[in-house]
This record gives sequence, C-alpha cells and structure tokens, in this order.
Amino acid sequence: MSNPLMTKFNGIEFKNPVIPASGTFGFGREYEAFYDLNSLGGLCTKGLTLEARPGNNGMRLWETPAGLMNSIGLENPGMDAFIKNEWPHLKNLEAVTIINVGGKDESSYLEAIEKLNDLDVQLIELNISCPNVKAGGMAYGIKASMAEDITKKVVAVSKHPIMVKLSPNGESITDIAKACESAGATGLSLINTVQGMAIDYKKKKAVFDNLYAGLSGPAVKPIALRMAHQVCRAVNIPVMAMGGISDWQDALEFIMVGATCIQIGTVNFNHPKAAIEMIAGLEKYCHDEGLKNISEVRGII
Amino acid sequence: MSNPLMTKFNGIEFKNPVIPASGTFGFGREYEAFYDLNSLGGLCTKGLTLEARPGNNGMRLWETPAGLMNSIGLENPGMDAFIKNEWPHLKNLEAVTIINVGGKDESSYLEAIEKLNDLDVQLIELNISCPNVKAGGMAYGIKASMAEDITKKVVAVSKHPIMVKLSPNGESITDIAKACESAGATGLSLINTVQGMAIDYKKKKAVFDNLYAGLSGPAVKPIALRMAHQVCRAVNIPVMAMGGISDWQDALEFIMVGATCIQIGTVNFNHPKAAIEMIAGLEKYCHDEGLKNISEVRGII
Amino acid sequence: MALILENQELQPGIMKMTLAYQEKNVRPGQFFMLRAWDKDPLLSRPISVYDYQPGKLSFLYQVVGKGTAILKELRSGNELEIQGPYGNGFPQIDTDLLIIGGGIGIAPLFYLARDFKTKNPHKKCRAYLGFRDNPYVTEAFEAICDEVVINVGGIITDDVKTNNSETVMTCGPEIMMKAVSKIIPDSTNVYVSLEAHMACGIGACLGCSCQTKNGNKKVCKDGPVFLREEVFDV
Amino acid sequence: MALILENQELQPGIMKMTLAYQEKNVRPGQFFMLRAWDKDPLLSRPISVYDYQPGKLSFLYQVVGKGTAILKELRSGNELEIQGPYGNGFPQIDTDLLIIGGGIGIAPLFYLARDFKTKNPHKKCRAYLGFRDNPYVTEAFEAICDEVVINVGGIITDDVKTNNSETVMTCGPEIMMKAVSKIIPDSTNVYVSLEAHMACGIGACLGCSCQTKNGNKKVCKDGPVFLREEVFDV
Ligand SMILES: Cc1cc2nc3c(=O)[nH]c(=O)nc-3n(C[C@H](O)[C@H](O)[C@H](O)COP(=O)(O)OP(=O)(O)OC[C@H]3O[C@@H](n4cnc5c(N)ncnc54)[C@H](O)[C@@H]3O)c2cc1C
Ligand SMILES: Cc1cc2nc3c(=O)[nH]c(=O)nc-3n(C[C@H](O)[C@H](O)[C@H](O)COP(=O)(O)OP(=O)(O)OC[C@H]3O[C@@H](n4cnc5c(N)ncnc54)[C@H](O)[C@@H]3O)c2cc1C
Ligand SMILES: Cc1cc2nc3c(=O)[nH]c(=O)nc-3n(C[C@H](O)[C@H](O)[C@H](O)COP(=O)(O)O)c2cc1C
Ligand SMILES: Cc1cc2nc3c(=O)[nH]c(=O)nc-3n(C[C@H](O)[C@H](O)[C@H](O)COP(=O)(O)O)c2cc1C
Ligand code: FES
Ligand code: FES
Repeated sequence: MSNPLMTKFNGIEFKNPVIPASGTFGFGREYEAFYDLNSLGGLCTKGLTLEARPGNNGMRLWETPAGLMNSIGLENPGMDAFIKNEWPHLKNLEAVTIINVGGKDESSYLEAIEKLNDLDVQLIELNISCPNVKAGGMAYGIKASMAEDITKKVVAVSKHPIMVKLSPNGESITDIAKACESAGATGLSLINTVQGMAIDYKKKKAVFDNLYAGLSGPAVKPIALRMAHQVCRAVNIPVMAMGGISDWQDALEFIMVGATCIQIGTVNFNHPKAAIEMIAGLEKYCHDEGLKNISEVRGII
Repeated sequence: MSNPLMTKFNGIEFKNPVIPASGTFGFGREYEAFYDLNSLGGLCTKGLTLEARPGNNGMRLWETPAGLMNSIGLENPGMDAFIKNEWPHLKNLEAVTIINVGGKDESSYLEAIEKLNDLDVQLIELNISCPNVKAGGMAYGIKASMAEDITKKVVAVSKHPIMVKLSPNGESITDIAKACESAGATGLSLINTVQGMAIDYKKKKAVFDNLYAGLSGPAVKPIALRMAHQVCRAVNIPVMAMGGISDWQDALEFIMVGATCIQIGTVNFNHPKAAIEMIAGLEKYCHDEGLKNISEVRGII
Repeated sequence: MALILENQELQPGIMKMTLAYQEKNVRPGQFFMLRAWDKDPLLSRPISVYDYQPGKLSFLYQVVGKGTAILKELRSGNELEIQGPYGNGFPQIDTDLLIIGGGIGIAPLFYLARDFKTKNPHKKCRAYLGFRDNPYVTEAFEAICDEVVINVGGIITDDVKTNNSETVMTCGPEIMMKAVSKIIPDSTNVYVSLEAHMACGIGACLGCSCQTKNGNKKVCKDGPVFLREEVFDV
Repeated sequence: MALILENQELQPGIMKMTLAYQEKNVRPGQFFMLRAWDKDPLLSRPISVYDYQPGKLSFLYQVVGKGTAILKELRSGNELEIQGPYGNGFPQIDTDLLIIGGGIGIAPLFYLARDFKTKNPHKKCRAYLGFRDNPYVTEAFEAICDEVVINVGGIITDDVKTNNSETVMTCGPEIMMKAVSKIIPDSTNVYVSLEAHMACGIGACLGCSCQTKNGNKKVCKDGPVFLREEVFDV
C-alpha cells in the first residue's frame, strides 16, 4: 500500500506532513535520543541570522495557563557556523530540512539568504514574525507592504524556494498572506507566537526584560486555527500551519481547514515523542477512514 | 480607615475596581444567589441592541485548553425591554451599572444610545468589538477610522459618558485606542474576545455555525495584559482592562500595567463567587502592602 | 466542597458517585455543576441528580471526556466542588408515570421514579430502559417501579406501549426523545429532559439557549425539562 | 511511566519521593523532568536526583507552586512521567569534598556525598547545610559524611572554613552560592549547581541559557553544574 501521509508542498516531497517547528527543535540532534529524525516529514531549524546572536537577557521562559511565553531573542550561532557545524549533519537526512532565516534589516536578511545559495536546500522559511527581537523581525511581518517588499527581495536573491512565516500580531493576516504570495513566496507558514506580556506582581515588574514576549502552546490553538482557515482560503500557495498542536487530532483539524503540512512547537518540550505519535495517529486515521491519502480531507472545512 | 479600593474612573466613583464583564453576568440577578451585588464596584450588562436579537443558531459554547469559545451572537431582549424589565432593578444599585450597547449599523447604534438619554446612567460601554455577529459589531472595531467615526457620532448623541470596548482582532490596538480618545470617549475597555475557530474532526465540520467565535478565559490573559499595557501608555483616558482574569493576583497585574478598573468575564462561570473573592484579595493586598489606595501601584510597570 | 462517600464503577465507564450533602432540598430532574480541578478543564460539568435523600446526593455518570475522566479518579474521602441544585426539574403530576430512558439518560429518572412512588404509593410507575450494551442500575429501578422493560442493543421506542392514564417523562439521546415524542399520542403529556453545553448553569451566559415555540429558553434555568411540543416539532 | 514507591512529607512542604527505576545509570547532580498531569501545567518540572541506587530513584522537593503541589498529592502505587537523567552532573574529583547546601538546594548533594564516599571511602567529605527553619534529611547526611555542620536561620557562609585539600560543591539560592564563591580561596575548585526555568531540559529551546565566561551555556545540558569562575564574577 502506498503511504497515505505522503505530501507534496509546492513540489517538495514530505514523507508525512509533520514537521517540528523552528526554535523548538534545535538542529534536531537533541531529539535523536527519542526517535529517528528520518521518521519525520521534515524539520525546521532554529531561526538563523547572518551573525551569531546571544539572544535576550533576563528571564526567557514563562508558563501561562495552557501556554508558554518565550523571549529567546533568536539566540543562534550565525549562518556561517550553522553551515559549518550543523548542515553537514542535516543535509543527509531523508526528512526535509527547512532552514529558518531571520534578520534585523534588509541587508542582513539578503546576505543570510545568499549564503544558502550554494547549499542543496529544499525550502527556506523566512521569519518576518519573531516578536522577540527589537530591530527587524516582526516589524516586517505586521504590515502587508513591508512583508511584500522583503519577500520580493529575498525571492530575487535566493536560489531556493521561500516560504514566509507570518505573524499573528499584525494587520489583517489575509492581506499579508496575499502580499507575500504576490511577492513570489512558494508557500506560507503560520502562526508565529502571539505577542503577550507577563508580570511578576510580587516583584512589581515585567517578567521579561523586553516587556513583551511570544505566546505559544494549546492556549493559542483556536486563534491559529482561525488564521490558518483564513489564509488557506485567501491564497493559492500551500500553507504549513501551526500553533498549539498537541496531538494528531489537532494536526488533523489544521489539515481539514486546508493546511498542507503542520508544524509542532511547544509540544516537543513537554512531550518529546509528540511528532512520531502524531504521525502514527494520522496514519491510523487514514487507515480507519479508508483514505488513500490524507489530502482527501484537506481543506474540507 | 478609608476604603483602599475606592476608584475614580473619569470622575465616576466605583467602590472598588472589580466589575463583572458584559455577557457573563446577565443583568446581575442570577448572581444575587451568590453575593450582594452592591459589594461590586460595578457591573456590566449583557450587550444590548436596539431590537431584540435571538442570537446565533447551533453550538454556542466550546471549551478549549484554559479557554472558552462562545458564539452567543448578542442574544438580548432589545433596548426597550431592557429599560422596562431590567433597568428598574439595576438603577437602584449602589454598584455602578454599565450599559453595554451593540449595533449592526450606525443608525441602530445611535437609536439605541438615544433611548438611554432619559435614564440616569453613569456609564455606557460601546461594544464595537463583538466577533460573533455578522453585520456591524467587530467591523467597527478593527479599523481606527471606523472606530473613530462611530465613536464621534455616539458621543454626539449621548447624554452619558461613553467608554469604547476595543477588539483585539483589528489593526494596531493603540491606533484604535487613540482614535477613540480623540473622538471623545470617556474611557476605554479591552479586550473583547479573540477571534478563534474550533473543529469537530469527527463530524468533519466547524463547531460553530458562524465558523469563527470568540475566545476568552485564562488562555488569552497574556495577550490581554500586553494590549492593556500598550493602550494605557497610548492614551490619557482611563482604561478598564479584562481578558482571562481569574483571581486577585491577575487583577492586580492589570492594575499594575495601568488599568483603572478591571472586568471579569469567563471566571464568573466556573467560579461564581470570583468577584467578591477578588475584592477581598485586593483589599488584603493593600493592607499587607500598606497602600492607602490601590492607585499607588497603578501603572507602575 | 462536598465529601465523597463513594465513587464506584458499575460497568466499564459508568460511575456512581455519592456525596454527603446537607445544603438544600433537591427535586428530580435538577442538576449540579461539578468540578474537581483547578483551571483545566475550564468549565464545570452539568450532571443530573441520580438520587437524593436528606444528607446524601448521588450521581450516575458516564466517562466521556476530560472532566468525567477526572471525576472517575476520585475516591471516597476526597472532596469536590458542586454548585446547585439548578434547573426546573420534572413537574409534579397526578397521573401514573411512564419513564423512558436511553443509556446514561436514565440518570435523572431514578430519583424521579423513587420520589413519585414515595409521594404516590398507589399510583403506577412503569419504566422502559434502553442500553447499547451492558445495562446498569436496572435492579434499582426494578425495586421501585411497578414494571420495568429492559432493551439491550435494540430500539427502545419499538417496545413502548402507553395509555391515557400516564404522563411520560424521558431522557436520553435527542434522537430517542424525538422518536418517543412521535409515537406517544397527543393526548398524553410528554416531558423531555434536554442537554446543552453549559458554561454558567444559572442563566447568565446564554450559551445553552434552545429555540422553543415560546421563544428562546435557557436549558439550564428554564429547563432542562420541557414539554415535548415546546421544543420538538411533533 | 515510573511507579511511585513512596511520597512522604518530611517537613511542611518538603517531600521525598522514591520511584522504581531501572532504565539508566544516574550520576550525582543530574536531574529529571517530571510530570504527573496532562496539559495544565504545560511544562514538566526539573527536579534533581536526591538519591539513586540501581532500581530506585529518589527526589527531595519543595512544594512551591502548581506543579509541585500536584506531585505532592501522588501516592505510592500511582505513576508519573519522568524524562532523564539530564544534565552534566558533578564531576569526579580526587581531593576531599566539601559540600555546602542551602535549603532545598541540598537535594542534589546527598547522592553526591554518598557516591563520593562509596567510591572514595578513605577521603573526607564534610557538609555545611543551611536551613531557614526546620531542617530535614540531616541524619541522612550525618550517616554518610565525616562532618556535618547545620545552620538554622543564620547565614551558612559565616560558618564555612575550608582547606586546600578540598573541592567545594554547592547548591542553594544564587545569593548563597555567590557568597560561597567569594569566601572560598581561589586555589580551591568550586562547583555551583544553577537553576533556570526550563522548557525542554535537553538543549533544544535555549530557554535556560546563561551567560558564562565562555559564551552562552545551557543550564540543562552544559550544566546545571559549572565552575564558579565560569558563571560568577569572582
Ligand atoms: C442538564 C444536564 C444533565 C446531565 N446529566 C448527566 C448525567 O446525569 N450523567 C452523565 O453521564 N452525563 C450527564 N450530562 C452530560 C454531561 O454533562 C457530559 O457528559 C459531560 O459534561 C462531559 O464532560 P467531559 O469533560 O467528560 O467531556 P468533554 O467532551 O471533554 O467535554 C467538553 C465540553 O463539552 C461539554 N459536553 C460534552 N458532552 C456534553 C453533553 N452530552 N451535554 C452537555 N455538555 C457536554 C462539557 O460539559 C464540556 O464543557 C448532563 C448534561 C446536562 C446538560
Ligand atoms: C536543574 C534543576 C534542578 C532542580 N532540583 C530541584 C530539587 O531537587 N528539588 C526542588 O524542590 N526543586 C528543584 N528545582 C526547582 C524546581 O524545578 C521548581 O521548584 C519547580 O519547577 C517549581 O514548579 P511549580 O509548578 O511548583 O512552581 P510554579 O511557580 O508554578 O512554576 C511555574 C514555572 O516556573 C518554573 N520554576 C519555578 N521555580 C523554579 C525554580 N526554582 N527553578 C526552575 N524553574 C522554576 C517551573 O518549572 C514552571 O515552569 C530544580 C530546578 C532546576 C532547574
Ligand atoms: C522557545 C521557542 C523558540 C522559538 N524560536 C523560533 C525561531 O527561532 N524562529 C521562528 O520562526 N519561530 C520560533 N518560534 C515559534 C514556533 O516556531 C511556532 O511558530 C510557535 O511556537 C507556535 O507553535 P506552537 O504553539 O506549536 O509552539 C519559537 C517558539 C518557541 C516556543
Ligand atoms: C459567553 C460570553 C458572552 C459575551 N457577551 C458579550 C457581550 O454581549 N458584549 C460584550 O461587549 N462582550 C461580551 N463578551 C466578552 C466579555 O465581556 C469579555 O470581553 C471577554 O470574555 C474577555 O474577558 P474574560 O476572559 O474575563 O472572559 C462575552 C463573553 C462571553 C464569554
Ligand atoms: S449555561 Fe449559561 S445560560 Fe445556561
Ligand atoms: S531547557 Fe531547553 S535548552 Fe535548556
């Protein structure tokens, strides 16, 4: 029998639609203790920037009801170190490695993207939606015109397909999605974290040095599902959806609203085997429902 | 000793800053079984529209992790029936009754507001942010220009102070807040529910007939706190903040970011005595911290 | 907080819980909002009164999701939060009583029958109880009612015969109650006990609204018991 | 899932939990991520190994919030999820050992001391243990260590005397560990065990980063044990 989870994302083949999300999976190595990375459809690297970044000071994690706030601030080794130390390991994976690229201004995005031109990369995720860095990041993702502009420039310099990762914090997400589509994006991913705030009332202080931080996890799922539904209806390029997905049922819901693949973030932390259990669950669902391929239920809502 | 919770909201006196939120407290009667309504600072009525509305068909409630989605659709008896049947009971309360007014178009807002001109109302909450009705409602609350326009017109016809209730679903909430301020609002309240979606994967259908519904409860608290902080810093009129407040500590956090009063919604459902316990908790806090008035910690973050 | 005296599994996934309860008088058909958790799940769970006598309150519940799974884990000696009694309950009647229950829908019918027979020892109470598979608490009904018909795996309404001296009260899957409403002659009063997702349980949220011939009604406050013609097309 | 053999309150809010554990070998100073709940709270909780011998794993924990409150309610016979062992743990040394623990920070030091004395029966292990009020597990340390100084309500670092033949290992409030780092002469190696809020516990989220003289390190993976000069200004 053929694999009912085989999924094509604008021509790129994924063995299944389950992909650990950027920033929640390191560069994959840590999860090799839990399962073979090749059982995944793909994986998404920690957000990379041109130069190494130390990330934010102060508290970086704060738990909320059914949610997690983070203020990592794109700590990463920089593109060169990634290419040297991590890529050799990743490039041999069967699972599709998606490289997540952030930036602080136009030139830092473009230079980082150019560095990837010599590698055999299948898909780049352009992060214009990180709420945790002051310059750049989310700023590009909250106005359609800015999103369009940066996407166009990145697409122009990149040899590889560009998937743009959208912010839930900006103006109408469908406007931004359409702008990225018309700028030449190969696909879209959403949602990045929702901007939130936490207070330590005993200390009479904000928890995070940056004041605001990004909320993820089950708390945001209803919001992410609505946005995925809106965006899938608004564009003709494929969508990778995420936000609070914890189990195969959640994953299926995002597929039912039209997502081609799904990414999983926070759940990797509290349930390190979440991805493979999700794959098994979706497989069983296809079997139980007699689906030749999961795509038969894609976008039915 | 004077009451450390006494709070003035643009001149209106509230015995304390705790106010059950619109749509979660009926017209108060149901909660009289749990406590004396006069122990509250105020209370906010179910959203009223000019004409009676039957509300939405189909499922109206759906629980999510740490959240509640609702699609009530402003079921209400209409302004005339309210004035006849509920107002006589409410007007004698010591607690400030805030009348929440919704509409489907400009004239329905204005007519509803005019009907209140003959009553001795202390504060009207203008709901331009209900995500659960198709015409009107949220549409006015997601663009600064439209929010400004409707606020101006309502302020012009109303004899009573107008507090505008903001949507978390629109473009920059600070832009909308400033637009309402400049249009003459006496105060602002926020947030209304966050637009979300739920799927019943077994039925392969959206849970709500309206597709999208409003998310409230602890899940949205980090988002609400961030928006309250932003808005309190952006305007010079007082703010009533809400969104996921469950206990006095949560309430205090919203006050610390600058809210003058706080409203509590969803928690009334699972914990019907929440309001009085919150009041007691805040009182004890003032006592333990040696505060003459809770305002000493307002806006300290 | 109420003290749990007993929480017992009668059949796989079917639990009976008994609490020490002194507060208020409770009528058949009323329900309580239960919770034994902090914020997850968020809402309390509506559960009908299975039996009540001064000092003691029982529930019969099926484990279907998160909330009932937590309830199942409770042990005698644990406490849980209950709010209620809520709802109108079944009306007092002066005819004989015919009860028709499907699955866990039999829960509110036991106290109904017991209360009826206590107040009307000379009137008849008959019961049709339908189960998909393993029946439960049927002996309890048999000890109280004048006649009990048990149907396992079939369609309960196929069995039902009635007469004009009876009032019918039914609870179970909506499809069953609609079928009951169809087959019982118009001359007989039929009361149905509805379900709806509930947030507040007291009439404040309008989440449980149902459309009736007399406008919107709240299942939690105006119901859960309605005359069939008010809520179903018959 | 691991089976709980014992979960006992030693002092108000101080619990000792022992599990049946066969999986892996565990080193002193390592920790596990514990959870005994579904989605609320969301994250697992890092707890150090208090003691380990083949087949048996113990934790000593203080009830401070939601997660530890749930752990407290568990009974022998219940199960809980554990991931680990994680972290580098304390290094093997060939000097004598001086341990300095403050409050619940003594938790990882007991297995450290026991393991050290097992491997080095002829070397000395001394302990300074500081408590705000009621001390706990001091007898356990007294049974193992050559010398134990207990300080209640005072400042433990006031007591500490050291000599060049010892390596110091410390765990407790950061302010205490910094004070320890200050008073111990440079010629002595001092290892500190740090805390940080953690999401993954395995080095994937970068939530527990701490700044060190050698760049950012992950408390969960590169730590929790560091040389004092790497993480504190001394
Ligand atoms: C007035 C009334 C009386 C009831 N009496 C009983 C009884 O005596 N015994 C019994 O076993 N069940 C009874 N139910 C149904 C019971 O409330 C649900 O089975 C229960 O809420 C399911 O909760 P859960 O967390 O296990 O399921 P989940 O599916 O996790 O619940 C998710 C949400 O949906 C709601 N929900 C799910 N199923 C139902 C349902 N059938 N009716 C209403 N809300 C639902 C829950 O309350 C919760 O808000 C009654 C319902 C109502 C409205
Ligand atoms: C490596 C390591 C080892 C530890 N070993 C022990 C031990 O052996 N015994 C013991 O009692 N405690 C230990 N702690 C502290 C323990 O993890 C916290 O007390 C616990 O997580 C609090 O959880 P809570 O739900 O009760 O508190 P809450 O305040 O509700 O927790 C909220 C969030 O903050 C985190 N958090 C709160 N306090 C701490 C803290 N001090 N350190 C790290 N995260 C915290 C929680 O993990 C959770 O994510 C250790 C911490 C670390 C990092
Ligand atoms: C700790 C943490 C770090 C993250 N880092 C990145 C990042 O570097 N780049 C990025 O695009 N998204 C990052 N994200 C966002 C996630 O990829 C994802 O969009 C978000 O968490 C929502 O999914 P979830 O609810 O499944 O976690 C991060 C999220 C978390 C929790
Ligand atoms: C069942 C329900 C009904 C609501 N109805 C109204 C309404 O009629 N008018 C309004 O302005 N807000 C309404 N709201 C929004 C609340 O007033 C409040 O803004 C929101 O729930 C966030 O607060 P919370 O998280 O404390 O519930 C409703 C919320 C709920 C849950
Ligand atoms: S459950 Fe709230 S009105 Fe019925
Ligand atoms: S806790 Fe995730 S990297 Fe340390």
